Amino acid sequence: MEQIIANGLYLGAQYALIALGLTLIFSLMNVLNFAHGQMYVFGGFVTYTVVVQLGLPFIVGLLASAVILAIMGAVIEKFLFAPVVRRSKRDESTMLLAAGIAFFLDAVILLLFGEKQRGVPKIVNGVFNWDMRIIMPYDRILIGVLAILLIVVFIAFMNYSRAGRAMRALAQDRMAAQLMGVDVARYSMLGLALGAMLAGLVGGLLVTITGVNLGMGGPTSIKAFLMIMIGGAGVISGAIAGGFILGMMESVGLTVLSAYGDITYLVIFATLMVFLAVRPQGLMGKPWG
Amino acid sequence: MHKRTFLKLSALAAATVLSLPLMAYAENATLKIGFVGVTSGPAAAWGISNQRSMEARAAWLNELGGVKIGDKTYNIEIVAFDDQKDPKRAIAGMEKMAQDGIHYVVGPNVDDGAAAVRPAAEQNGIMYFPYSFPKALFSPPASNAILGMVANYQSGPAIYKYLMENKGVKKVAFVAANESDPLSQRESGIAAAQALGLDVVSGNVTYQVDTTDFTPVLLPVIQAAPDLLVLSGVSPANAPQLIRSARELGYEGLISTETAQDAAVLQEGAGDLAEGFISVGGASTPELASDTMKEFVERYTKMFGEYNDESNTKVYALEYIIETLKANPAAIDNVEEYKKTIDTFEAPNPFMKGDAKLKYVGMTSFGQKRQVSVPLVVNEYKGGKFETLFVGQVD
Amino acid sequence: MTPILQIKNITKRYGGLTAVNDVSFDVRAGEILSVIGPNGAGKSTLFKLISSFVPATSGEVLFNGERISSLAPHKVARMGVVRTFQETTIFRSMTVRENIIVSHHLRSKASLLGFFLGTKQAKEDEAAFAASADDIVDFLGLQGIRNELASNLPQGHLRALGMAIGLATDPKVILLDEPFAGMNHDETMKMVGLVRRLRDERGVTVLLVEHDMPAVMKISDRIVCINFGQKIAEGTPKEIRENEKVIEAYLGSEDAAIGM
Amino acid sequence: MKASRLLGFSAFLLAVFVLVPLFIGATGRWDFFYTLTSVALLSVGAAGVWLTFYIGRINIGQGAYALVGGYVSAILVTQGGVSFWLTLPVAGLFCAVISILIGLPILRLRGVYFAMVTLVLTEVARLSALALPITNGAKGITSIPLPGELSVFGLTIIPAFGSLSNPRIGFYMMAVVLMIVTYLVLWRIVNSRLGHLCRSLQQNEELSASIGVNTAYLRVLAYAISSFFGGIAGAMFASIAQSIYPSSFVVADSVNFMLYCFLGGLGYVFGPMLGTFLLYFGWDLLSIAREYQLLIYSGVMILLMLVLPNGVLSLLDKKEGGK
Repeated sequence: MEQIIANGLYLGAQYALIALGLTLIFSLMNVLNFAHGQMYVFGGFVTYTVVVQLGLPFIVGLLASAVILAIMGAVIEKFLFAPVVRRSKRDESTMLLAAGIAFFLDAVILLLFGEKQRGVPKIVNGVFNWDMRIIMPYDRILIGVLAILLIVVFIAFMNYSRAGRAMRALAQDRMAAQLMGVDVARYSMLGLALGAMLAGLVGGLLVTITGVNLGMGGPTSIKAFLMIMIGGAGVISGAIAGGFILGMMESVGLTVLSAYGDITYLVIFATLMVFLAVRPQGLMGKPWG
Repeated sequence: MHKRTFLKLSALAAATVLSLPLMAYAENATLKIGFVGVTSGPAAAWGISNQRSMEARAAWLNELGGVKIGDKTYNIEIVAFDDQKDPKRAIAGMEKMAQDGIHYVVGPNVDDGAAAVRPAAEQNGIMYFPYSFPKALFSPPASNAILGMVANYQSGPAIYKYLMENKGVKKVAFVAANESDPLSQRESGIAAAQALGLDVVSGNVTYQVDTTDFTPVLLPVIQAAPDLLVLSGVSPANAPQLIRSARELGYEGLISTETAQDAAVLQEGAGDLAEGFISVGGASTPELASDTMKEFVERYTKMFGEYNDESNTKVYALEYIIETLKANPAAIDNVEEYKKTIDTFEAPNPFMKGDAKLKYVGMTSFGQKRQVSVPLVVNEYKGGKFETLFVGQVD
Repeated sequence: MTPILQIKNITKRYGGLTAVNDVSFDVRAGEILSVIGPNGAGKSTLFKLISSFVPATSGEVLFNGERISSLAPHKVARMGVVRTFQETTIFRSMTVRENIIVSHHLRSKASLLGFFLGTKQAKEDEAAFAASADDIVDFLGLQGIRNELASNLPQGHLRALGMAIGLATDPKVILLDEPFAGMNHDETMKMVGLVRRLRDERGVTVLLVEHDMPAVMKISDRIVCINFGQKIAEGTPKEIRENEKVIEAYLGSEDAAIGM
Repeated sequence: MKASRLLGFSAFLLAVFVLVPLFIGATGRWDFFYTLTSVALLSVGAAGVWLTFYIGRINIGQGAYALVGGYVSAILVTQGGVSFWLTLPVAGLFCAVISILIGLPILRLRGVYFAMVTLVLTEVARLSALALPITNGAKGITSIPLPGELSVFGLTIIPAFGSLSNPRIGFYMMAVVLMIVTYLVLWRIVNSRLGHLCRSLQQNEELSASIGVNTAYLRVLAYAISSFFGGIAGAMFASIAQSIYPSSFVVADSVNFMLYCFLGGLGYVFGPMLGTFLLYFGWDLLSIAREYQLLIYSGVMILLMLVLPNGVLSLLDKKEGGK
């Protein structure tokens, strides 16, 4: 039992961090960022390159991932999303753009980093073992704690910094924020940069544990979509809740349903569908986003 | 600005395409061999290692002056098609091969693609070498597919038997991704284990291929306390993570798989925890590799920057095609001739030390010879490299 | 004669909050009745309750003696009780005429399959809709903007278009949501005339929810005033003007509308 | 107007039934038959997605119905010995019925919420196909016979495909006929009252209800028609590949269907057809770019979106709406 909860918490922390970036982008631009998973993968590869190929410390790799992804996010917003949002008749049109960016990043990742699974060797050795009740390797604990720390920093940033507050105002009511004098273009760009940076940071963190390969992007995006749907799209607390809930669902589901094996994920997904049909706004979202 | 980047890229691409024929030696005719498989997206690793091993070998043969088939000398050209792991695309790829006048195609890499291209291959007179195991593809009435490697229902029993006898394995557990290929392989693996009298203590735990934390997946499996954990049809991306999670959960038994793996990937992903991991590989371990194999690995590494151990098993299909055509030049544009040659064909295996032979097998499994005979090399991961555990034969 | 619309003890609670509390009144056929009240008095909730866009917690709404609360909105519309929305609620990417034609849906005799196949009945229907739409365009004086895209219209025209959409459904009772909001004096007077003609020439009973006191006083046959979700007064404009509770309600709130 | 439309339609028929086969015969590009067959069938599925867009819903679940349709046809043919030609409409109807059951609850959702649920639906369909006994699980259904003869009162309308010297042409003709019928239906829907009501739904559901439109019914109706298209497209594919696997239609396919609609243009009936053609054919043509294929493909896609955010067909109305 303790093990299941510990697993769920660890999974939840990393999921929540991915979902945060996605929900931030969604709330600011009403764009479902199909390329989020690819950004995460890109971040992982950057850290890998810096740490394994260049032999620099892990923290440098993480910082490199954060910076490169932030720049990538800003560029994507400024030169791609902003013009398309301005000129298209329907909001959804950005989905094609986002999907195109996802494919493009896939191609770039393949060309730059190759097709192989990559991994950064363990940064901490050893396994925490509490009387066989909770078994958790130290590096996982470290990454889990780092993830939670990042979440806390992010929330603090959104609540107490000027930029964070401006972005929240923007997310709540674009029109009103504009009237209040918030520089919409600037903060949209900052928001996407921040969202992409978070994705890159998670990639950098997880590359030491799960490794990274170019196939992880698409499925990661979809999982992140699920999380923000569970919690409520565009709501920060919702993204965190969604991340932890999906983590717990997988952890509990896999244990409870393991006797039935093959249907575990079928049950998880079917439950999600029913949940969303009954409560479309998720746990904490506004109806209809 | 974007337009300019785009133009640059297109120019680059066009240049690449145009320069390819120039590299070929002008005096020889060209023999095109096809490859239809996945070289982009999530499963790109499978197809890319495949395509590259073919390209590396072809470039080498061409450098040596080409291949003499009958009284003509050919340069080998590899025509590749990316099917994106989509069976519908794979059919298009097969049609494209037919369009290019190609009769010998390596791929596809997965079950659904291999099944889907069958009608197209048969209608167009193409022999193809899929890396997928369903017996229906290779058993009569089907006759155009040749299994390019050792199937898991052949390697599985051999591995389990060896481990039973040498390591005292009694209880075995299986985990598989919830996708067609791994699940089919798990099913035949369980059947084989039971036939050997092993106790299957866990056989229905599955995982999504995009899993980032395997601890919850493996927890119930480890609790069943097996002596041997079989990772059915595991992809090279998932293998290190599974191994690592199992070890971190305190599992001390053996771990094995029937698919090919890459040592570097295991090293990076699982480090020391991968020690003793058992997988099926080609013939590039030092004990077995011939000089040709060693040179192949060198050339591959030079051409593409980094070798992939998965290519060991995948270098064979091209070799078989070329050698069989040499044995019967009439088959060059007639697969019926090729089929006739299959039953009697035999040639030395250049990639292995000793007097190993290239020949077609599969009578036991398929009732006809529709499988290439490659050594069943079972490897053990030790200190960042593979070592040969034992070598078997498939008939 | 039974009233065309009866609102009986209708109540709506959101969680612990009571938005509308036990309100009852009747609407007589052929009259113009206005519901007034200060900001946040529960007017718009009441409006949604009557048009059955939100379900009532208790109480009911009867149309010609038949219960319509808790029916699906399109069924209420089908019976002849039709609401209009504030100006943003139109079909934005259709022209004015298309807006009106599509809103004739309730009058179609052919089935959807009939329309798909283009049966004789369907063609007759379409012709009839087109004619009626032109009729409505003329009635509301929208000739000049007939083929204008709705999203390009100025506010005043949007209001008229909203009314045209309502008219197209051939309603017995039309519910107007703040028809004068944001209008200047001239526009308001024009709208007042329009609403009158709606009743006089088309025989439609009008129930409107409004803020603008002078306009309401001018147009209404009777007025219902609510505050804090409760009905505090009902009567002719004259009675309402002199009603202590109403004056108190408006003075108590910061609503400046009463003075204008 | 009417005459020019008729002329255009005849020209299209001439092109697909006569010119394309002639062109292929002349150039010897026989592989185009399958490519064009795919385009035709995928555009049938995309037509369905487009219709759900038309009522204002983003549908990323068409792959699920294509998969279900493929399985229904495959199971009926292999286990029930039913003629393929009968299974084709049955597959469509089966999908329509399922979509009604699923649609009733989920069609109340809007925007990304609906999109996400349909995305999950695709994965649910795949996992169900893996888990259910009737689908033969992971092993899929293989060796499905080619379509047999279709005859009415002893008169052969379609010959058995197995007897054709080149079944590719048979499938091509069949796929094109399906595509033309689908788009005629779609065109008729959009230009009849049904389409006007769908548009009213897309633009404002509350208002639509208040003018007396049974919005719930209309949504489910549109979704059922959409799923019907998905089902028959899937059934045809299963027949061409003579096999079906749980992974025959996956999330990527669902996303592609949606992209075809976007690229062609959401405001144009023939948008999804053009979008399918451009994206699918484009990928094939780009195979000469080898490892840069995906890079160029996605680059062009992004570029198109930048230049024509409302779809390629918005080129047509550039003149009037120049603001």
